[in-house]
Amino acid sequence: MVVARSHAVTRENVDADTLRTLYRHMLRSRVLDERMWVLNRQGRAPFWISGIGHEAIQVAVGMNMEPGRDWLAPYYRDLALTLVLGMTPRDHILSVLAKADDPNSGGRQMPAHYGSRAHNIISTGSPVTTQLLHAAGIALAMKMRGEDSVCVTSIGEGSTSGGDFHEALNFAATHKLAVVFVVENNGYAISVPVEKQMATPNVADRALAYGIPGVSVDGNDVIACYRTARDAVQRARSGLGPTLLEAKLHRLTSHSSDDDQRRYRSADDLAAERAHDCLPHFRSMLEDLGILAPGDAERLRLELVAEVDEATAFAEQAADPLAESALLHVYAEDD
Amino acid sequence: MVVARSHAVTRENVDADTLRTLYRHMLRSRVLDERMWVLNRQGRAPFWISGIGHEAIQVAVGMNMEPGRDWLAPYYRDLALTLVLGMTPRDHILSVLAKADDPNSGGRQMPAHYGSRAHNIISTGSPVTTQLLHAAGIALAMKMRGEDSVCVTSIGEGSTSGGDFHEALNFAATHKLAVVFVVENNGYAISVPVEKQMATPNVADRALAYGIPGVSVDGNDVIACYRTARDAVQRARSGLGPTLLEAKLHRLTSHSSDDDQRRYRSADDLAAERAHDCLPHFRSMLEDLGILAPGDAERLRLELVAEVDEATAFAEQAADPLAESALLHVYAEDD
Amino acid sequence: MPTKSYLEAIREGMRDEMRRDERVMILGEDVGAKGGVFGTTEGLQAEFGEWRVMDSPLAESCIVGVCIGAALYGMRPIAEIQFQDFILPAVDQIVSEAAKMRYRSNNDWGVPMVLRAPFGGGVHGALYHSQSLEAMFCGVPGLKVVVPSTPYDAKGLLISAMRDPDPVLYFEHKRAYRSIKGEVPDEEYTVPLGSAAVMREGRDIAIFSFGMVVHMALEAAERIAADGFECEVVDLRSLRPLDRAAIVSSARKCGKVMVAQEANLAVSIASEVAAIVAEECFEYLDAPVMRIGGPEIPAMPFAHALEDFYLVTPDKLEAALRTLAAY
Amino acid sequence: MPTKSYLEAIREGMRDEMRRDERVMILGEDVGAKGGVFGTTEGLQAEFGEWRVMDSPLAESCIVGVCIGAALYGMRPIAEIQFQDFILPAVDQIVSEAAKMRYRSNNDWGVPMVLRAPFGGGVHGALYHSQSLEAMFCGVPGLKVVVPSTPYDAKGLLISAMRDPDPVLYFEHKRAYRSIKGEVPDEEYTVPLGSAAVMREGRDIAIFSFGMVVHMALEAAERIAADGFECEVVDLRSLRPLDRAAIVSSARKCGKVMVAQEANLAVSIASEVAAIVAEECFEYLDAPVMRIGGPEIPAMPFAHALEDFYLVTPDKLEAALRTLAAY
Ligand SMILES: Cc1ncc(C[n+]2csc(CCOP(=O)(O)OP(=O)(O)O)c2C)c(N)n1
Ligand SMILES: Cc1ncc(C[n+]2csc(CCOP(=O)(O)OP(=O)(O)O)c2C)c(N)n1
Ligand SMILES: [Mg+2]
Ligand SMILES: [Mg+2]
Repeated sequence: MVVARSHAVTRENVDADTLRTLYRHMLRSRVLDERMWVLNRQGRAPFWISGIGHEAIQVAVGMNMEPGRDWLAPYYRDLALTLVLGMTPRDHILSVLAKADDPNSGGRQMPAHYGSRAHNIISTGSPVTTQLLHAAGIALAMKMRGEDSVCVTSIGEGSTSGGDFHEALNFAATHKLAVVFVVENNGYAISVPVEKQMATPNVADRALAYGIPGVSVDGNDVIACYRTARDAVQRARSGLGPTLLEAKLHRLTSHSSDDDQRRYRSADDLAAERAHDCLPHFRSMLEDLGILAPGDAERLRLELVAEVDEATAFAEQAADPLAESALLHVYAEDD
Repeated sequence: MVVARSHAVTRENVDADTLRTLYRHMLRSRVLDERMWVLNRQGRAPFWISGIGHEAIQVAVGMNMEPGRDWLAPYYRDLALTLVLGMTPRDHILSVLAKADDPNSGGRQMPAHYGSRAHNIISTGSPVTTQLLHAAGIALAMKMRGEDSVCVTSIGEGSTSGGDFHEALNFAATHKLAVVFVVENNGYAISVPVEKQMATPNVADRALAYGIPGVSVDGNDVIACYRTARDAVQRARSGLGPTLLEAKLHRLTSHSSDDDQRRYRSADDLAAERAHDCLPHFRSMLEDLGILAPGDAERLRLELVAEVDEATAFAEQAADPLAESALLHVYAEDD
Repeated sequence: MPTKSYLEAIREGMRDEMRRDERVMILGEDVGAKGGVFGTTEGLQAEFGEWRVMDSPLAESCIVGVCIGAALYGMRPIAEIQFQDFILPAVDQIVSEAAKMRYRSNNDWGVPMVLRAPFGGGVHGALYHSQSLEAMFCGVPGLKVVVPSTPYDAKGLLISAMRDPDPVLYFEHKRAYRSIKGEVPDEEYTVPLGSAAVMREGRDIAIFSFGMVVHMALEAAERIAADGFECEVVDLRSLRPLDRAAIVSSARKCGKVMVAQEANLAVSIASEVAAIVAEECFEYLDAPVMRIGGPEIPAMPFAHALEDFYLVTPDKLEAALRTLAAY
Repeated sequence: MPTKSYLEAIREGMRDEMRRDERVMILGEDVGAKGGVFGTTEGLQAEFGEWRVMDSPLAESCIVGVCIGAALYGMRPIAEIQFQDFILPAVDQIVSEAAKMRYRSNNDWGVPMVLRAPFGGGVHGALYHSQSLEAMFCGVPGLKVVVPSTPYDAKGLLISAMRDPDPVLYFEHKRAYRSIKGEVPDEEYTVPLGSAAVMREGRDIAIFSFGMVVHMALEAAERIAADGFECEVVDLRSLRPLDRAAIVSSARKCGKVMVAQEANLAVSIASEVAAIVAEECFEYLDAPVMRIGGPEIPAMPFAHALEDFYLVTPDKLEAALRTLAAY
């Protein structure tokens, strides 16, 4: 188990353009995510489950993937990751409002159940952990075809307790498949703290069981995330097999719009966590480095809010699915 | 991961009586097991699945358990272990002949599906790996009651690829339960070699994922097995939590009476393996040390054969289950 | 008698039995500090401690397998599955292990375990928080399956389940939790497993259902009673075993039979009830058996219009009853 | 036409399709050097290599989950489960994932996968190598389920399954492997999914069955034909979807209906067929529907006498047919 942290040397390895792009992606996801909460509180969206606090690792991973070539088997917090791969605020607001043109599921699934063939993002359901085996199968097919594409899959730390986690890592390791297993460790599975989930301090330790590298990275440090993700993706692409990449971060919201974490976490704990938000931390760093000029961040924010406003307006006018369309697409013959 | 091997010092730690008892148990199981094959080849028993080659670790573990206090969740190769805990050749020949008085299942299950409430051996079915979770549950109940009993469970190396393995070790480790997980690693799951099963050289490495000790021992070396089992049981009993104990050994028969391993293994490989048989190795050692006098081993063998002869005769005369009894014991109300 | 919600009745059943029998324990995701995602176990960890009300890892096979082991050792565990949809990773432990333990050991071992799980839709839970998967278990010998529709039965059946020597699956309709209220004695009492309940007597059409659909059937029955058709509404309550005698008796008496459920119909409880009627009531029937349930689609979608399309409603039942009455 | 065994027909179906379509691959326990525990994949690894015919780890959820992923990427995987009894750890991947992928993605993704598993008893396989678990899957929208009873159908249905864009469970009766032989063309051909086959025409009693029981039904039908009762024997072949039109047509024609299967009856294929008949044939029936199957016990025991007690046989069917004929 290796602990990766960004430091001056690393920063120099990532150019200013990349840093700006990372920041833009993180902020874009944050702005959209905040809008989702607003739509939920306004009663316009019955459900939301958020990626706020998880953006750094997602953007870092996404920026190291090749769209159109690499594949993703995501989980429900991966809003930022899907955006980096090319999905749009429109796509996701269509989904949160359960509109017919929602590309994830046509309004059939809960929001944040991502999927888009156009972006090589496989469809995800609600049962956790199953997608890791799909990622192994995708990478098996890539290998059988002699391709050097990579399949990324992600999961929460709680979900690594399920049997499919073990079966997937074992299979991918045994056949040296090009999978990057990303664990977004926010310390909680709904209300269950990680200490009741497992006995080891790091999910990355679980890699040792499979003879693959396990890396634990500070998920609030986007540069460390970027570098670690780059290594893992490169390792996979060059045929060296899977990596278990854990990012330690914070779920800066309740589990979902149906949850109230104040019921099971102290106010102090929640306040302390807020201080670790990856986004302001990264913004100050970029401003200190002069990569963002004064006012840049705010301009960017306004631009992104405008995009989300437009997407909201678009989605609100979009059509609902027709009742009888519920019967379609059980089997391919339906078409 | 610790590799344990017996050596002179160790031998001195195990007294002569214990060594003789270990040998007797191993030979008793071997004699009975060989009889099962004979009954199968004679067409009197439709099925047998053998523990030949697995005796050393089983006897070593069994001798470190306290009958009447510790519990066992076994698997189908554990003939020797059940004998150490008090089951008898009669019990098992009744089972292989599917007799009504078979204490394992009343002739309902295949042979080698062990179980006996009288001996704290829980009933085992055919689906592999499930019993590890039962062991965790038993140990949880022991802990909740404040007892310092231990639950041993065993499994083949192939079966450690199943999700229940992960879920059981994770749960037992998280709650520091008194479980000893014994892996009888014979290198094959039916025809599938361990290299196609997992990427690590030792199953014991899997312990690292759970923050518990993993020990790999030469399963042909009964003294090393004994010492290692003693440590693991003591550790569990004293509240320090589970151990993953792997014994590397050989399946000196085909997978079962329905299999012919010559179809997937070379003659050389099979011959080489025979040379590692734990039993003659242990016998020579005991004879060299003067713990067995010349002729002792052969006298013992004849005595055990006589016991098995008697058990065979007894079981053959026992009643078959009545057809209508098939309807009994679906639910407790049946009684 | 005091009035309580379906959810309160469930919680009270667990609490009372845990006070009475210290072997009873609960293992499940978020059952501790959070009190479950619906609040069914609220306050129980505070009263009984972290061991008897234990947050499990996120692993359903673990929840059930550990409970089986604890039951073998003499505990009386309640395994809580957060949503019935997530029972599927535990199917091997339920069907291969819990259901077969007594039989395969020739009565040497038994698994006195209750598995609780909320099921059913109409709460915008979409494909994986709305399913009615009971059919998958009601064909499995060795299991018992109950579904209460009223707070009274919720408590009484749960206490029976906790005292039963064999594994009982106890499925709670999540839409009933707060919407269904009724009289529930403060004292302990049991409702026997294996028996149906006639909720409304009638002579024209026998309606068999369970869970939330019972309430819809009662409403639809009231509506057509205005036109002189008297329905007998039977709450099956116990889905395994089915109360064959009660089914046959109401079906023969009425001569017309409707079976209504939320799940899709193929190979379901409705199929089994219809088959029993076809076997046993041939000489008494005045019309074809009618089955009402969800469409043959994988599950209930999220969007309002799609969810409504899926669900059985009093309106749909009423229309079907009128067709059947007119046959 | 050459005569082949049921097992040879299955192997030939896989081999031919693997030669024709390089996307087809097999993943399962012992499918490689050993050729499967029954020999169904014998020789295939030698011909197609270790990747296309791959020994999986001992993990059924892995087998199915990996095949789903490969199918999403464009392969045409065959997942082999060594015994149908061991499909249970994979139920979540089958029911939550494979079955719902197309629906939940609004037709964006599909899972063209075949899952093969041997089922059924009469081979001294005891509780866990004899079960008939089809009912668990035949109520699941998104899945297709087929069970061939003849070598001809075994090959033809398997080729159809491999070419189908959706997940197909293909259940093989293990007792048929070597005992059932029949004519099988060397060429490729398909038998459509979703259609039943009339194996014997008759006008008095319609017998619906599948798998090995079809052969017993044919034998029992021959025996009572001697006394002038002509049974129509229908091999359902496709258990999801059932061929409703074929069921209704034979049931209406005969007026008396028997459904016979190896599994226990509660919430089973027999229930569904009986329910369809009860819905659609009310005005044509001359007798109660009769269901014949295994007893309501967890599974088939090992001891001869117990296994025989469990199994449906031509004798048992004949006796039941005589009762039904006399009604
Ligand atoms: C198999 C399964 N069991 C239970 C659930 C209910 N559930 C949804 S999310 C969740 C917690 C997941 O925690 P974690 O894996 O840590 O991810 P996080 O939400 O913290 O990102 C649970 C229990 C589920 N979706 N699937
Ligand atoms: C869940 C499940 N899948 C498949 C099988 C069939 N099966 C029985 S034993 C076995 C191999 C077990 O190998 P291993 O765990 O190494 O134990 P060994 O037999 O070598 O002692 C298999 C595949 C089974 N019993 N259970
Ligand atoms: Mg988490
Ligand atoms: Mg092995």
